[in-house]
This record gives sequence, C-alpha cells and structure tokens, in this order.
Amino acid sequence: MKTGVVRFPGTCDEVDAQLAAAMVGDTVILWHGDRDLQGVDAIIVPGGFSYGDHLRVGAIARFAPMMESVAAFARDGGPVLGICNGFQILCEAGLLPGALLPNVSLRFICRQVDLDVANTATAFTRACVPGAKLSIPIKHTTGRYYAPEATLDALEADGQVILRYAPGHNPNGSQRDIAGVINDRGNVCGLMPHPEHAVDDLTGSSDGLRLFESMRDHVADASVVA
Amino acid sequence: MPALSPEQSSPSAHRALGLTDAEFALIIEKMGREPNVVELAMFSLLWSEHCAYKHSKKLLGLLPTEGPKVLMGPGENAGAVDIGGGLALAFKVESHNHPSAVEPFQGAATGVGGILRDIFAVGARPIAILDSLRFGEPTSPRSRYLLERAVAGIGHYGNSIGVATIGGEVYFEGPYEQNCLINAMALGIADRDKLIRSAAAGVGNIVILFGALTGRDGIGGASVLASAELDEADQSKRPSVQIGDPFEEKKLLECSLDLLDRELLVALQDLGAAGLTSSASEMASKGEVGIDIDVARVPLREADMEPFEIMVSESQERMLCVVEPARVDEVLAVCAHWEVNATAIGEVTERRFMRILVGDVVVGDVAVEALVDDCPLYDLSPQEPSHPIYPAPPRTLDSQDPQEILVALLACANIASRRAIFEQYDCLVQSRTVRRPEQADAAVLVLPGGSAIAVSIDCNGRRVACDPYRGAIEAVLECAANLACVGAQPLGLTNCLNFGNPEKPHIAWQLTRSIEGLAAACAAVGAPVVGGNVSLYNEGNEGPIYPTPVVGIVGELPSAGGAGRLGFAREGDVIALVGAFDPTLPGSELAKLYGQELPQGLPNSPTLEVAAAAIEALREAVRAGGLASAHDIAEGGFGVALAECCLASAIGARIDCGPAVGDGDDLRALFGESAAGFIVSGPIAAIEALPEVLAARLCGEVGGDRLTITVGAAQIDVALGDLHAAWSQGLASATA
Amino acid sequence: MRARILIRPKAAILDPQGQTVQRALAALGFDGVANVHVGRLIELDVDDPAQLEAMCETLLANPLIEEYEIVSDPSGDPTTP
Amino acid sequence: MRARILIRPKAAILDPQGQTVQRALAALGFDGVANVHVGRLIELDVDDPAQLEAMCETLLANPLIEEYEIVSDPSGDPTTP
Ligand SMILES: Nc1ncnc2c1ncn2[C@@H]1O[C@H](COP(=O)(O)OP(=O)(O)O)[C@@H](O)[C@H]1O
Ligand SMILES: [Mg+2]
Repeated sequence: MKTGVVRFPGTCDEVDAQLAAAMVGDTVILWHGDRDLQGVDAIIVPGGFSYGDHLRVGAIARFAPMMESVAAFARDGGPVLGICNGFQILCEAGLLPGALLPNVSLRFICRQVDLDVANTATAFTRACVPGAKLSIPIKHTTGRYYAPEATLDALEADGQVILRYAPGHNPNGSQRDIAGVINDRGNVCGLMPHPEHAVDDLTGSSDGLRLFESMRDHVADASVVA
Repeated sequence: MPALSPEQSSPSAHRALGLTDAEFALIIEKMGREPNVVELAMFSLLWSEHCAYKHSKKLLGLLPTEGPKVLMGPGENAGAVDIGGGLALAFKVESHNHPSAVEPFQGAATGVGGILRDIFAVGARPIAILDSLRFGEPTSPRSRYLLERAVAGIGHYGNSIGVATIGGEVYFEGPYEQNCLINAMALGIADRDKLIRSAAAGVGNIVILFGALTGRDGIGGASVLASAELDEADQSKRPSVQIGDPFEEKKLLECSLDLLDRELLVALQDLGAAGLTSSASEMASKGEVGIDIDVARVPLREADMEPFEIMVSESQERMLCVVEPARVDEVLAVCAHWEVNATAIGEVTERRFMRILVGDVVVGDVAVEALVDDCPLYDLSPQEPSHPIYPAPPRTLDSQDPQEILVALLACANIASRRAIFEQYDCLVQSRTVRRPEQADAAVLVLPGGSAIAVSIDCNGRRVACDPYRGAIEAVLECAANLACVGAQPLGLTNCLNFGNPEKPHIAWQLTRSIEGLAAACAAVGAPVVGGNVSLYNEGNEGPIYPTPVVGIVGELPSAGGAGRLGFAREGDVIALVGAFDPTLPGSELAKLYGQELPQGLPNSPTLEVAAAAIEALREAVRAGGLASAHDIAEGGFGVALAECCLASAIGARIDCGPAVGDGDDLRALFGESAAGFIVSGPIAAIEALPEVLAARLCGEVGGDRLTITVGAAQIDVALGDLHAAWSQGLASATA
Repeated sequence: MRARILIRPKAAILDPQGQTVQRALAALGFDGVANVHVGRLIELDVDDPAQLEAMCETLLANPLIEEYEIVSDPSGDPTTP
Repeated sequence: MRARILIRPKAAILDPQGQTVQRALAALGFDGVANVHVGRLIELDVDDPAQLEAMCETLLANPLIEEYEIVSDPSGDPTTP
C-alpha cells in the first residue's frame, strides 16, 4: 500500500502520520498546491493548524488544489483518513457530515483517552476485535463533534459512528461521545484522536496502529477484488 | 552619494532611551560627532542591558563553557552539544518577562516564537519546548489572570507550530506578584556538520530579509524619536505590543531549514529584540565586515514608517540571511514555495560600518565596533544585605499534625499537580516523547537509532533568596538529579538569570553569588554552560523578585526504553531512601506555609561534591535497569516525594522508618528539604545491589491504596483518593 | 466600499464562549446581562459588494453551524463611541 | 435591550487572521478585496446599556491591542440578509 499524506501550510503532524503509515507500507507527501496523487492507494489528511486555524478550522485548506484531487479520489471509493485538523477539513469540504466546534472548556487539551470501537466492520477499524478499547491521545481546541440530531440518528443507525470516547473520557463535549465517523459509503473517515501518535509502546501506546493496519488490509482486499 | 541626513534628536532623547549622559558622551566620542536619530536609536538598542549585558558580562565569564561534547558555546543564537550519531542538539532558554507582564498571552507566545527562532537560526529543527514560570500567589486575581493567559499563549504558539512542549516548572511566590517571569527553553536537532553560524562573510554578498512584514511592533520606547508631526498623529499608530503569528513562523521555520538544506546560505540570523539593528550589526561584527541596509526596500505593514522605526521594529517572525549574489534567485524561489516574503535589503561591505540608506540617501553610518563592542561594561558593587530584604510569606497553615501537613503541602500551589497547565500543551507531536509530564522527573525524547535525550528546567527562587550561592547550586543539583532519575548524564546547561536591579548593592550581591554558585555546580555535575540569557531590573513597587537563576540541563541516555519513571510500579517492590539527603526545614515549602521568615543562608549539606557523587551513582543505578522507579526529593521533602511516587501510578505504600532518625525532629525528617535525596523502588535484589555511596535505607513496601508512613513518633495513614483530591485540585482550582 | 460581515453561532448550538463571557460578566458585578453570544466580525474593502454573499457562502461562514449577516454600508450604523 | 459589540484589532496591530482570509479570498477568485480584518462580535441582552462601556474596558476587549465599538440598538442597522 502506498499512502499519501497531505501537507498544507501550517500542517504539523504530517511527519508523524508518515511514520505511522510507513509501518504498514510506503508513503509520500502530497503538497497542497499540487494535484497529482502519485498513484497512492490511500490518503491521510493529517493534523495540525492548516492556515493557522484562521477564520475557522479547516475552512481554508479545503480549497487547496490537492483537496480537489482528494475529493475525486474519495468519490472513486479510495480510502481517506482525516485526523484532527484533517477531520475538520473533511467536514468543511463536505466529505463527512457534521462540524467540529470549540471544546466546551474552550481550551486546548492534550490527553490520553480511552476509545470504544463502535464498529469493527469498516476500512478503518477492521483490524480491531469487536468491543475493542483503544488508548490514543487527543490534542485539540476545536474537537466537539456536532451534527443535527436527525443526522446523528442516521449516522448511528448506519454504523457510521465508528469511535466513541469511553464513558468519562469525552474531553470536548462531543455529541453522543462521538470521536470518529465515516461517510455513508464507508471510505472516508474522520476522527479527533491521533492514532499516528499511538503506534509505539515506547511513546505511550501502539493501539493506533490498528487503524493503519485496517487501511492496509482494506486496500489489499480491494486490489484483489479489482 | 548625498551626505548624511543631519536630522538630530532632542538633547535629552538619549535619557528617554535608557542611555546615561556618560554613555551618550562616549557615543559622541566614538563617532566623532553627534549621532542622528537613526544612529541614536541603534545605539540605544545595542547599548541596552538586553543586548550589551553591561552589568553581567564580566560575571558570566566565571561560568565553565568547555566540555568534550560542546559544539557551540555561548555567543551564537543557541548553544549546541554532540549527541552522537552525527547529530547535534541545540538549546537555549530565554526570558520574556516584561512583555508578558503587559500582555501575558502575546508576551508568552512571542517568547516561545523568539526562542524557537534562535534554534532554527543555527540550522536545527526545533523538537521541544519547556517553560519556566513565576507568578504571585494564586490567591491574587492578577496572578491567576497572568497564569491563565501566559499558559494559553505558550500553548497557542507551541501547539500551532508543531513543537512539543514537554516540561517546565511554575512557582507562586509573593515577590513575583508585580513582575512575573516567563522563561521559555527550546531544543532542536541538526546534523552536526550542518550547524550554521551567524557571521556575515563575503564582501558583495547580499543580505535578505524574509518572513513577516515590518510594522511598528515593540517600538514603544523608541517613539520619543518620532518626528513631531507623526507624534501628533493618532496614538494607535504607535503600538508597542508584539503579536505572535505561529502560522507565519511555521512557514519561516520550514523555509529556513529548506534553504540550509540546499546549502544556499552563507549566514543566518533571527530578528529578536532590537530587530534589524541588532541582527545585522551582530552578523557584521562576527564576520568582521560592514553591512549596508536600504530601509526603503524593507517590506512594511504600514506605509509611513520612519527609517529609525524600521531599524528598531521588533515585528516577529522575521529572519535575516546572507547569500552569494549568484544564489539570490534560488533563495527567493525557495521562499516563494513556502509562501514566505523575501526581499534583498542590503549588501555586505568591506568597510566595517553599518550604513543605513533610504534609496541612495545615507541616513545612518556607524562603525560596527562602536555599536557592538564599545558599550561600557560595569563592575557591580555587591554587598550582602544585613537584614532580610523579603517579607515573610503569609502564614497559611497552623496544624502540626503530619497527615494534615502532607495534605496541605500536596494542595499548595508550588507542589500541586501541574496537569491543568501541561494538558494545554501538545507534548507528543514529532513522536519522540518517551516520558511526558508527571511520568518522570525529566522529560525524555527518543532519537533516531534508539538512544535518547532528557531535559529538565529548575530553580527554586525562594531558596536562592535565602542563600544565592547555595540556592543556585541547588538549582543545578535539582536539574541534574531529575536527569539522573531517568538515567541521563548531563551534556550541557543553559540558564536564564532573572534578577532585580543590579545597580543596587544587594541585588548585585545576589547576582554575583548566584553566578559563583552556578559556576561551581556546573563544574561539579559536568554540565558546561552553552548559552543563556539575562533578565535584570525585575522589580515591582514592593521590591525585587526573588533571585531566579533558571537552569535547564540536557543529558543523554543510552536507551530510550530504559528511561526511569517516578511512580511506584508493582505491589511488593521495596522502597528505599537513597542519596545524600540531609533535610532541614528553614527555607522549605513547609516553612513557607508556616509563614516563617526566610533564613539568611542555607546549610552547605550535602556538600556539592557529595551531592554530585550521589547523583552520578543514582544515574548509574537507573541505567543498570534493576529499579522500578526513581524520584528525587524536592519541595515538601520525603513525605511529599513518597506521595508523588504513589500518585503517579495510583499505587499505595507502607513506609516505616523505624525509631526517630537523627535529632528526632520528625517534621524535619518528613518535610525538610535538601539536595540529592531520592526515593527508589524495585525488587529487593536491585536495592541491595545499590552502591555504598547511595547509602540506601530500606524503608517500606509498595502496595495497597493507602499511604502509611511511620517516622519516629509521626504517623500518617491516608487513602490515596484523599491525597489525589488535594493534589489534583490544588492548581486546577486556581486555573479554572 | 467598506463592508462588514457578522457571523454568529446558530441559535440552537451550544455556545460555551457566550456562556463563559456571561458568567465572567456576572462575576464582575455586571447585573442584568443575558443571552450572551460570541461570534466573528469580518470587515473588508470590496469593489463589488454583490460578491459578499458568495464569499460568505463559500468561505466566510459554515452554514451548518453559523449564520451570517452582511452590513454593506457600516458607516450608516447608529453607534455610540 | 439587545446590544452588539464589535471588537477589532487596532489599526496598526498585526492581524494574521485578516491577512490569511484576504489571501484566501484572492485565491478563490474574489477580486478587489483589501484591508480584511477579523475581529469578534459579542451580542447580549443588557438591562442597563450604560454599563456596556465598562464591560468592554474591563473584560470584553483588550484595550492594548483591540478597539471596540458599541452598537446599542443593532436592529436599526441597514442590513442585507
Ligand atoms: N509550566 C509547566 N509547563 C509544562 N510542564 C510543566 C510545567 N510545570 C510543571 N510541569 C511538568 O509537571 C511535572 C511536575 O512538575 P514539578 O512538580 O515542577 O516537577 P519537579 O519537582 O520534578 O521539578 C513535570 O513533568 C514538569 O515538567
Ligand atoms: Mg524538579
């Protein structure tokens, strides 16, 4: 698998995302101003502060030329993982439902949290055992997941809520403890926790690796089918 | 070329700019004429305490700066040490006290921005930040406001730029009420042979300014030089608050490293305090050349800036580089790729003058040497005060009951959990953080190849106030002890000397004795000083701050996986008190809670040599790998350190020190403070294997969910939950 | 022409910033304050004010969570200094 | 009474947000846009509008770097929806 990691001005976690993705395949940086996806099999829109978080998180990055290619890739069913700022960007771009609002505390919070995997039958969680709990850090100021109630009902009914903060671990006031969602087609995922910061026990946890392994397995299966 | 513009400043302008009449006379002598407005502005900056170190330079010469691992010592933007594998570690601490007292969010944020630029100015990629903060008591609304905004500002900058803030320290003491301290330390790594220096070289080379536009930031003081007509204009045109833009700095950082990687630069320098003036003159001075700068080419945020304003502007997120003429286009192209403004604004000249032009009109022409080297250095007149110069802290505790004391200490602002602060910082980005806050006494970062570095920053200003010599020694010992607890050996040290007005004899004495103490301690623990910063005149209406020589030490450890932890790990492990612990109560945190007067002098025990030997032995013991935990005993003494070992991993302990120790003063044994004491835990075999110099005293066992302590007649038996409540709420309530 | 755009959180969505400001005002002794909301103010010079709505729709506001109001001639405001 | 407070960065103070938004608008093809500034909008119900200025001075604005404008009867604005 070859994973492309998108880099905008102000992106911070692209190196971490690359290191994590490199544990399951090859990686390449996708520059925001380019359009060429360089034949990648999967895309990560990583965390950070694209365009300084100015105006509204993710609002400006979504217009980058590279995001047009990312959107086309997603339309073709390619797997796209948005982490933190990446999640915010994918929501702004309309590739995922909902939006991220300021944490109820209004503060930046960096904390290891427990997550419940709510759906293990997705391209991003298939390497998790059902009922799995993951210990993964969060770090953000704007991570409160919001969508209208009807949308939330539909997401839940559809298995599109794939990660929830474990009871007592919701750091930001997200509705229904939602930490990560997928689109209705299941190939675009956004989550506020940082799996790329949890791929080595030496630095705290390796639970985040499950997400990258899931993407690798998904891509491997897809190529067999194709 | 037209003659120098004659515009003169008013006769007393130099005083408003902080120059004495004698200094002004010396300037006239060196120049052979009166300086004009532009020149006077430049002198006022470079001859300031901040740039010229006029009251500290002679003393700083006492500090040891040589060591086998030192690659770059004091004098460059940051010092650097060899960390093996072809890598260099650059680091430095710097203060931003006065701007933060005015506007804590922006002051602290730009403090972080400034120290990061120092790191990438030497070609290193910043990998970590630490902060060292001092405020008045959190009972004061102003202190709480400063704390909240400063922490938010540090987080805003560090988080946004993608550099992990991995540690720090914060103390709350009355003397910082008016004059808070905001010190920030940064670390970066570079290929050893790619470190770059700041000396401009090569006559005919081009000087390029890149980064943010230049505005009227930070020129409050110099605005006395503005021509009358502008002075009458809207005052809002005279901002002095610098605003930090981490987004711009992130681009600037990537751009600078890219330029260096492509080997396009002859020299690189950040623009910090004193802006273009100091960065250009210092580059010229180091390179023994001159520089011409055309201020008309400097891209401005506001159109109507005067030449002197451009030269002294402290607008953030700017860098200056020297480039061979043939590479200029390439440099500009790299900057464009990163969306960073870049403009050629000048040229390296043979004649060693700083020449300031507007187009082809010369508006300033000063010998580089006069600007950079000729500022007079002053001898201090130190005198030990005959009576205490700080008021006794207010009494906040009456109880003599050991258990009540322990709970009160855990809840007090100087000891309570710092979680409410450090959770506002990204401690993870770049995936190197092996020990984060509260996991160990020092932060640990893994390096490519599996080895690691550790870093800690420390200074208990109250103890320095009690005894500037011993207090400074203790700051170094504490830092080295923190490193030892993770198994790290010091490589180098940086420091930030935060003091009051050195022209006062007792402050001069504090400064002199502290530097002497630092010098002795650096030699003893094997940590050469590779850089630092001095911040003087930290005084409020009620007097000077506590003398605060903040010390940051970086060290190395052979294996990241072997890094020590502070928390007890396993039921059944035995606990030992080790080291050279020799506690006393005067000057301790408990003495503060009791409202006791600061003692005049601290005991010289353990001696520096004994303490250093204990610290070294502990480091080797941690490296040997048998211990499950190691924690140094600091504020609050043995009792508090035990509680911290329990709270770090939510496991209890049973401690029985047997019959009364020493003089039978149980409170002294429990809560007295000294350097070089440690609590370790592990299997009995590991404890028994400790060398004699550590004088291990077995004192208990890990287990359960209570902390029970028997020391002589003193009894403590408290549920961890109660300890946790006190400890976790102590500061959270102050920051809520 | 100078234009002003007011962007505010949608009414039904929790606005912790507004609540925090409201609590802080009460704590400072300002009584009789309610319904505090914090939004964004964007001011700009624009040659063609007809573009403002498109700017808001595409970039400046997120209609899922925000509503916007365009004040194309702010100098006409009844203001107190 | 409903009141509106406009808080903007002082004229000469660096406004990184404004700069970013201006560049983004240009990149999206909105021409003829200049002098973009991003500030804050605070709206509240207040019994005694005479208090508004004190609120701004003590809490709502940071007078070192921001200026504020009180619009005590915002419904009088000439607005386009
Ligand atoms: N201002 C701060 N910023 C970031 N981390 C901090 C700060 N203050 C304390 N910490 C972290 O919290 C932990 C405990 O701090 P402290 O009690 O000062 O430790 P120590 O007693 O070892 O000096 C350490 O990991 C330290 O790095
Ligand atoms: Mg310490």
